Amino acid sequence: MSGTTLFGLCGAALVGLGLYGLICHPGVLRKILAFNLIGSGVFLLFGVIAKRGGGALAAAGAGVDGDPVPQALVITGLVVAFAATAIAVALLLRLVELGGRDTLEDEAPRRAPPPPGRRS
Amino acid sequence: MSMAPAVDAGLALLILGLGLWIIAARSNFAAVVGFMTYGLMLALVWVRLTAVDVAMTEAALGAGLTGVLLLGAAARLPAEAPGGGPGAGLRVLVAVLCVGVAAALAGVVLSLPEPAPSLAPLVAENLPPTGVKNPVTGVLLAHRAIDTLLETVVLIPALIGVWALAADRAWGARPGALTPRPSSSSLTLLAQVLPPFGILVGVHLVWAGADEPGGKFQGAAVLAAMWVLVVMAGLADLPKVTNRLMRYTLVLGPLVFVAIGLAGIWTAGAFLALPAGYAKPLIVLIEVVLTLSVALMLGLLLAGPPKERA
Amino acid sequence: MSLALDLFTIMSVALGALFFLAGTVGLLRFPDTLTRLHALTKADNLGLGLIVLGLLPQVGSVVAGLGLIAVWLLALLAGATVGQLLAGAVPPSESRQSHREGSRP
Amino acid sequence: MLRSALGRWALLFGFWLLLAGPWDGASWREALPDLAVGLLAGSLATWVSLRLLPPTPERIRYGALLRLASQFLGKSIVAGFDIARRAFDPRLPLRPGYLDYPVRIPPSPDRAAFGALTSLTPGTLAVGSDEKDHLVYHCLDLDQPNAASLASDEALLLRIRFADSAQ
Repeated sequence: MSGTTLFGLCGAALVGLGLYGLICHPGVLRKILAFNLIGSGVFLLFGVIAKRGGGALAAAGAGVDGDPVPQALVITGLVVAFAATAIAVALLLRLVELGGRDTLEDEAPRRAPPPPGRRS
Repeated sequence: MSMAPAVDAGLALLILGLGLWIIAARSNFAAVVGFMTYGLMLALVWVRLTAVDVAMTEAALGAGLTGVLLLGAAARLPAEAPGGGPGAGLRVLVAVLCVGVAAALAGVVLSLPEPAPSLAPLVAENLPPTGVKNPVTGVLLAHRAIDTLLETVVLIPALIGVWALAADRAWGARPGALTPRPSSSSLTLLAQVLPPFGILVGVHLVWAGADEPGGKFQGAAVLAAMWVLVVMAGLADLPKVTNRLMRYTLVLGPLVFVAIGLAGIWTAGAFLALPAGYAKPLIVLIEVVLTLSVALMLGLLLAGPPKERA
Repeated sequence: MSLALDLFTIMSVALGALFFLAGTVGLLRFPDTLTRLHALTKADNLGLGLIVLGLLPQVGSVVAGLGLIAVWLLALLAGATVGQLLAGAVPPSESRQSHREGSRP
Repeated sequence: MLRSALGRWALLFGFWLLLAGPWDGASWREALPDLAVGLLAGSLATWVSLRLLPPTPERIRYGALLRLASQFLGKSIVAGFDIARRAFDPRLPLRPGYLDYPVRIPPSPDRAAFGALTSLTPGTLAVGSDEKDHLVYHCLDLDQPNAASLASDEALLLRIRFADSAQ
């Protein structure tokens, strides 16, 4: 198996892993992290497609490393992912500031007032 | 090159291990540190996929700035991840679902068409008229300019969204998430010595980005990082969110981009088209003003909503 | 001549890698955060220096060589300052307590 | 002031040349835009550098600077070997502990540089400063002459700057 395919499978696994974390983790910060994991898995799939496109060309002697269109899309995606993460973090910190909670569980305010370190 | 498959396999294992760590780690802090390491390793994967532009963006934005953002958040939250969440049965169900999604994607990866479809020959054919030698920059600014315009514009609503979360009485104050650390001489030294070199690296990334790997996003991320370093060392203050000069700089890049794009309707026959012969200088102009605006936006996104200082 | 230079490169890079290994072994074996920071800052600094030294004869131009040295100097600056920052972030009460016991003969 | 501004500008422009060059086979006409951008970026970086780290009126003894650099190079090599010896030794010979060092350099970038340099010399790592304005060091082995080593580095660093009597 070529390294490119390997990284493609890796990206697929990361999407699954991130999806699990996004659904199962009660903590919002961890959900944000898991969401970023899904994003990077998808970007990796784009990267694999870009590399394959370049490989076919290199065989034809075009002298291009990779397909620049998916690569440019990934750069765009990374910037947007950063912006989305910044908003999510700001929302989370505001949520904690107002309610003392850092989960999206039911309304029952389990952690307010938050006894530090104790888990419910 | 006989080492390459082993390196690839090692990298893939490392990435998956770190991904597991990010999901499974007990404390928020450990998960965030894992995420930063993961970003750096991912940058190496991008190098292996011959996408050096993406590798730089991943290292600077994905690992660096996102890491700082999340570390700051982790420091303001309780150390332990909160308990709760779905019960064991539901977790198994979710796990099965996620394995299914991953397996479907893996199936797609394994059954990608041969030979691979590619837009690269089209780009290579149409690159010379732009005068740019880096195909990724060419795509970003000439062929898919509308994407690039929208993505720089999308940073502005993101910033407005972050600012909108300020408490009412804090409006008009300075952003509050990057509180200067209690004076530490080593941080001060780093913030005094490093930024001049960082500025040169950032300018070089933007300038060389037309012909070599690099570009405005990578350069802007480096410049933003230097700014954040200086602010965290307490050597400079962030501008108030009502500062006019800062606001003009924020919109300068997108405005110039739109203006040149509109001018393209008359000079080149289409919105965002660049007139023949002037493509390269116009691309450089757009890159320079966008770098300024994007660096400012990235830094302000890190700095968070305005907050009253005690 | 070129054989001697190649040998020098191999020796120097291998030695540098050995120091990275030493730093990693120290990271794993040393008892607490502060001693581990010692291992990382000092061993990695020398390891990177040796690798740069070994690569110098292999680069074609003076500019590229100076570039390698600049990389080493920047890594040195980062290592020295970030090491101190991390050390300063270790809660003093906790670490000092454990050390006061350890430091008595 | 002008002297250090020019010196820094030369250093930063040199760094730009490292980043942008070498222009193998390119005519000077092709390299010219690169150089022009470099001049501008170098000036901007110099301005930032002067803002962040204002130059001091003292002059510099280059001999002392060179001696400090060579001593530091030697010591950092010893530091690496020292770590390797301790890490690979099965008995793990460590005797860690804290050391309060009554530093003579006043709080300044020089003192920060002293902290950074001594963090790379064998067995010492600057941790912070205490109430009495002593530097607190963490030492890997309290049996080593840590304080003496610090004092010798400090003496060399203090010799580098001297007030210019002509001014």
